[in-house]
Amino acid sequence: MRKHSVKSAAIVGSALLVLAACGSNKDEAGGNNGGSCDTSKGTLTVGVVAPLSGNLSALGLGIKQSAELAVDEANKKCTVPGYKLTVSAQDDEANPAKGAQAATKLSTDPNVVGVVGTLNSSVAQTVQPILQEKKIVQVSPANTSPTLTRGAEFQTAPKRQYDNYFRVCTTDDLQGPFAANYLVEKAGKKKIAIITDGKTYGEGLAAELQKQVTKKGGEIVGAEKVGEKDTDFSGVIAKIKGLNPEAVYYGGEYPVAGPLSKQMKDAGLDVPLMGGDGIFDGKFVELGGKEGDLATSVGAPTESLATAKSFVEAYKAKFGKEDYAAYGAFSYDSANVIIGALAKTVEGGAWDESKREAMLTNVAAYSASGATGEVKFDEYGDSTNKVLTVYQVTSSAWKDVQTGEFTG
Amino acid sequence: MSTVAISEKRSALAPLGKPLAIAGGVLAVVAALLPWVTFSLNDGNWPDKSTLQFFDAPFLVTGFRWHMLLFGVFILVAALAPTPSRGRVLRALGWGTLAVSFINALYITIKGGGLGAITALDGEVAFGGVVGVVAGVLVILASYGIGIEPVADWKFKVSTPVAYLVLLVAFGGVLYAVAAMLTTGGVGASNPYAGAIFLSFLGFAGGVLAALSGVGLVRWISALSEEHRVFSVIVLAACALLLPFTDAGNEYWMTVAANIGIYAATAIGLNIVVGLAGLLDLGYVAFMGIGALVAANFSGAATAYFGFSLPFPVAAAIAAVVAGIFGAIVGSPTLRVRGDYLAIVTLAFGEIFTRSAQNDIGGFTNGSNAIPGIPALSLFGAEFNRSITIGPVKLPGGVLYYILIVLLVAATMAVFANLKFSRIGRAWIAIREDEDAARAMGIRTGKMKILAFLIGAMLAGLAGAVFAHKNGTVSYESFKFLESITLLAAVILGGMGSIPGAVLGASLLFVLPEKLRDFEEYRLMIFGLALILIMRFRPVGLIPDAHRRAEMAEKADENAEEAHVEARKA
Amino acid sequence: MSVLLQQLANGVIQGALIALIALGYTMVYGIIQLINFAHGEVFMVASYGGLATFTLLPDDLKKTPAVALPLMFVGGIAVAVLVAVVMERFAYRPLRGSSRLAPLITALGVSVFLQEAVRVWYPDATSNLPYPKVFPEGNLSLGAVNIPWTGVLLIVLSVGLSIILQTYINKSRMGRAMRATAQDPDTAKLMGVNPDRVIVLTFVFGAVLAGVAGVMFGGYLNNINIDMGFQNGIFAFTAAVLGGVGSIRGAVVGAFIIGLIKTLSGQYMPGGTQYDYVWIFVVLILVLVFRPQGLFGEPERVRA
Amino acid sequence: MSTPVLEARDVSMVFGGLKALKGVTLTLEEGKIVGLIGPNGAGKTTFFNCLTGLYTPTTGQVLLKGNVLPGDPAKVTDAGVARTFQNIRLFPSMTVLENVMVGRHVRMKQGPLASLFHGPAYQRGEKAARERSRELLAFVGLNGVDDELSRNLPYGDQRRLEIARALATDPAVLLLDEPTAGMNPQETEATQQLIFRIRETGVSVVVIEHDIKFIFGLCDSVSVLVQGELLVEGSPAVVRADPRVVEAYLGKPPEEVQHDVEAAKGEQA
Repeated sequence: MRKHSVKSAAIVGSALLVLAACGSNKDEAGGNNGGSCDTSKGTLTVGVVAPLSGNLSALGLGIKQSAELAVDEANKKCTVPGYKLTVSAQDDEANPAKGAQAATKLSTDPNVVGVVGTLNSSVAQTVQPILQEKKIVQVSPANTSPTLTRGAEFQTAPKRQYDNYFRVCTTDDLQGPFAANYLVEKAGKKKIAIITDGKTYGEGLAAELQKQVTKKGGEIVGAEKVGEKDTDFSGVIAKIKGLNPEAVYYGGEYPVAGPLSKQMKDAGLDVPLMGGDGIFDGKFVELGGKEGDLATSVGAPTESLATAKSFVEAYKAKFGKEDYAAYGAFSYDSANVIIGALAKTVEGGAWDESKREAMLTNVAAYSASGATGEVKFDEYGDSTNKVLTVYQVTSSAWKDVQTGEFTG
Repeated sequence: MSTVAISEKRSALAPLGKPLAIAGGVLAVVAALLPWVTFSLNDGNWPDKSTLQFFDAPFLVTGFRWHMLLFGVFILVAALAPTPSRGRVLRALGWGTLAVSFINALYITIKGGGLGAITALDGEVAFGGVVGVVAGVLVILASYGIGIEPVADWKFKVSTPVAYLVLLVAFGGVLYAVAAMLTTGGVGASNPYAGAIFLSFLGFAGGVLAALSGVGLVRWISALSEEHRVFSVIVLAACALLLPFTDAGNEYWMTVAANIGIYAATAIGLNIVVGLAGLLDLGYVAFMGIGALVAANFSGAATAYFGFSLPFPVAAAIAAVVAGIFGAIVGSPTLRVRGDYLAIVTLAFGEIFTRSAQNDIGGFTNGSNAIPGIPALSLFGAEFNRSITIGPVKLPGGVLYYILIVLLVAATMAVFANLKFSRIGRAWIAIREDEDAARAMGIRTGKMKILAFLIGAMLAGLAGAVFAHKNGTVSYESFKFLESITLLAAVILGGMGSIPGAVLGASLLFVLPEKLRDFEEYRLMIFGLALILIMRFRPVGLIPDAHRRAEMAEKADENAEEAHVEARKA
Repeated sequence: MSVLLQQLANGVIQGALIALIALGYTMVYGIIQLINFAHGEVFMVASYGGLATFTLLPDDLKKTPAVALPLMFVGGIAVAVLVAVVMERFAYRPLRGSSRLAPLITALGVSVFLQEAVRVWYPDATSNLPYPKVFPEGNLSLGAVNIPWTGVLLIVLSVGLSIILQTYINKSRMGRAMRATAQDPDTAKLMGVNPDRVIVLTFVFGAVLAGVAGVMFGGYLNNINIDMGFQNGIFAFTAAVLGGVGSIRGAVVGAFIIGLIKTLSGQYMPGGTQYDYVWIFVVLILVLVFRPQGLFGEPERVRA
Repeated sequence: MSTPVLEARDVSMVFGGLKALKGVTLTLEEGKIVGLIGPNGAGKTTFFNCLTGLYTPTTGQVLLKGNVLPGDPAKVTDAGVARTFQNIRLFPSMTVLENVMVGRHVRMKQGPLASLFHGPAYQRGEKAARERSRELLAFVGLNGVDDELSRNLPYGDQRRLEIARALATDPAVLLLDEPTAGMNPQETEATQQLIFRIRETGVSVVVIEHDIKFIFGLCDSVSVLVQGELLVEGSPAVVRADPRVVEAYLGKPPEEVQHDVEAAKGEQA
């Protein structure tokens, strides 16, 4: 509250100064709000498409706010000379049709320079073609389905799907097998049970894991599904328990994974639960994630990355708490990709819609060190950052136990 | 109780009615010319030159201040000229003035950091908002002083050509209002004030509409349009097809309008089941999903079940038939199950559908990966999602979908209307009203109910087929319980059994969220609250079916009578 | 064998939870023929009410389960009752006597509203929240079958409260008034029963049970989320319909059947846990087709 | 002997352990009016429901012109038995004309497709139905109220509308359930005349009524039902004279009986 009034006082003060400088408040030529950067060329917009209402909104809000953080920083640092940047966040309600509408809305605005999003791969499927039509670059912080970049036959005959689509996160076909290797080879768990939440992310991840486990000589003893709104997993656990697995792999996100892990333990199934980056979140432990549970996440451990730490600190300073959720850092990087490419695109010139082509080239050539490690794209638009880390819950916190690249 | 309170207020305010109204009108005009905000806001100027100095450019008044100016003039006219049901008109205008002033002042206050932004506290003078609010309150008080008479009933008849002219002008006005509503606040994502501007515009439009309705014009025109039904429908369809040529004719609004149309067509189908036959269906969107899945599987998309593609009309027909078959199956327990129990059966079916689709049942749904990459429709080589150019006119992308969907909605409306006024429609309504009596009239109620489900599901399946191609992806996530509820709400909000009602309901439920994206966090909450309030204050819906309208009028008469009696007692 | 027994136990516990919610549905439906969709949200709100109570407690009380737990129940029930009474008074009562659909839509609106209100206004409610550990820990082990003590408590509370409720409705003056209103509101009114009071009381009873269920839910499963109301509400309503709407015994039996179907079909039916919901609804539809009034419902008399 | 239009043979109805009807037999000759009387709870309505197909008799049969009636009210109506209800059951938010046109439902043949496309044949059928409905409204004496909502009609008119609606199904037999309940003497008289006129059109009529005077003035034959059993059957004169009837009605002479019945009705309402 206090912060707010200080901020407003600052706004009021600076505005009054500007008005005083003009000598009268009749001056309607606007846009200059007293910042120190030159913003004479106007305002450009970074779009965000993510679920901002409904039950995935925690993840969506993390994406939105992290993008806002990146844009704020860029405005302060005058990253894009001559322009002020804003974020326009559109709710997709995790619904493909709503996502299409949100994307169309952004695509009709000539000042939109790029879009961060989406959370759900299924929504991405409707957003991709709409943005491609207008050659608007899309950088996803969270879509993990390999088909989005490399098509349905992504393993045998990869083919770039949309030249405007990039992502900074890892894909199921890397993360799943990486986890499988760890489970089977390093941890020596041969009998693995799979539980998924039935959504694109978890299903894709689990399917890729399953292939690799079998390849490495492990055994999938059972595959079960829980409802995405379920809270009582006793039935699934009892069933899995009868199969005597040595580990359980969960394809899904932490709101289900945490309680699932706890209920497993309570029911006497005390084997580690492993998941992907969707469960790599402090909340997982809070919600019941037990000692010894495992998760994979993209990039090297945060502690070893100065960029990651500074993101966390800046986020906390801006929003007061660390609710950037699972994809905040990726979203921050995504926004920075767009901003960085934009700076290069408008260097010495002005923005107009015809520059979108150049944006695509500049994003494809983008390379920098972000909050999640190296940010760079391969010929399909996937992140080249194939470094993955396995984390384990130790003393109620995630601790890295293995970092490396998936090599097959 | 409340009537007594009003009558007391009336006695106190009665002599002041006219002076108060005049004062309010003058104040509204003044407010329009006053500055509203003391400085330029963080995101740029509060729109439309609201920091303009006192009186220095009265002809540059635009945006919400133009609305205020109009309100002021209208109020003065209504107060001074002989106006039918003057109190009612003034009340509407007063509320409109209040709403516009309040919304703008509130937004400035919140965004600008306190009351300083709209007063003189910060050294500059900006009293526009305060004066506007006062003006609104004065006019509302004045209206109660004058007294709220019933809506005037215009008796005079006009010749057919004149009637046609009036209808043309009226529907033209509707078209203009719709286009203005869609485009207000800017089309793209750049205007940071879009949400507030839109709300302010709604305040203006609502006030004017209520005033026109109070003066009796709306009732007169709707009576005229019922008299010349065919002409009205043609003009209305023409207006709908003209929308792409207005300011709203851009890709975004074409997409939104097309989606609205798809849901409106579905809602009309649901209206057969709920509004005519009186059967509550809580899983209706599943039929749309089935239609979409069938069309997707025949579309030639990479992950479709069938490796070939069928021409769209054939695929759409199959989609409708398959959805219809499922409709009949779901409806079949109605042979034995009554009323609310049926609702739970439909709900169960909806849940079974989403669950099965999520699990890729039979390989038809591609599970959680959905079926992406459904090709856009095309006709003579023109892809429906591209923009097209006809001579000098460039039409936005998606306009062909829009036209297709307008035709779809028109066709669905025709189906609904024809069925409603037929032997079968009467049987449905009879079942809704009294099932035992309907059976005693020889109506095979079970058969009729299944028929309602079947036809409703077919319409939904057809809409689903268009949906699949329009959106390019079919995922179970588009057909969840909340969508069923939204559809049901559209039917009930618009008015059960009423055809324009379903379209209006669908439009509101899908346009408002689009316009209120600024408030996205509260969207669903507002949706819930709106459902409660509508049921509380207008349970028959916005455009009730003629029969129900009569019902409502009856009730209003009763209320008026009671109020009369009570007043006399007091 | 032990898996079967374990699944039976799991099913019974889930049934006990659903039963507590189902009673609220069945009573309200019995009295005013309204599917009170928002009842599931009352249960959800109660759970958050219990959690809020705990959060507000001073630290030393947080560590004494003997004090904290009862207070959480009080808090949860209080919130549930408040919400239910406000909802009845301002959302449903004005609609009494209007069409059958109007209150149903209102109920859906209340449901969406409550869910969103908690999500927006309760701190961090956008994601699951952990529930405090003030409940008895550990398991009751019967051979190979493990039943958490919270589950045992849930069963005891559920069965106990429904017996008390049944007795109250059968024996007390107010209970008679409720039954009379359910059967014929006009006649009951003539007999001096105040229908408004009876209806409010029905909502209150339902809310108390939902309050108990809400807090126990958190205790048994350690975490709560805003969707729990909808999901369990649907099950509970299904249970009420299965047992015969209006019947207390029916609701309880229906709830246990649903709990058992869910766990057993997940274990033994083709498709496994992917389709456990589907089986619940399939059974429901079959029961309704072959016994439309539900297991314990009165056969519907033809009005003529 | 000619086949009677409607014949109930030895109809019994058991609910749970309760025997509501015990072997009731009733015969209706073509062009006659039969009255059915009996004290409250005698099983009149149950018997009526057996005749209309709402209940299927536990034992026994109901025959229309020698054919067994199906156990479904809709099919019974189709076969030619129409009814009215004791407590009026109109379609309240349909107009008067629409109510009667619903009655024509079973005699119209337009299927879903015709209803969808409104072809010329459909238009003809619809027009015919509308005309027939107007005729019937005129026949029962309801003029100039075609477009009123049926719920807005006065009570007596609602009863007449119900009769018009039943006649619209072109029945061979019309079953009237307390057609004069709640009517004043003038209206009762008018109803009696209406029923006579209905008989003149060739429709046979069964009437349930509490008003014994009305029944005796109206019917060609009267059956008395007491505790589920047929007590007496015969012409009004015979029934009136039968001591068992008097006894069944609380052992009082007919005038007082009627008074009692009226009083009982008042309590019921």
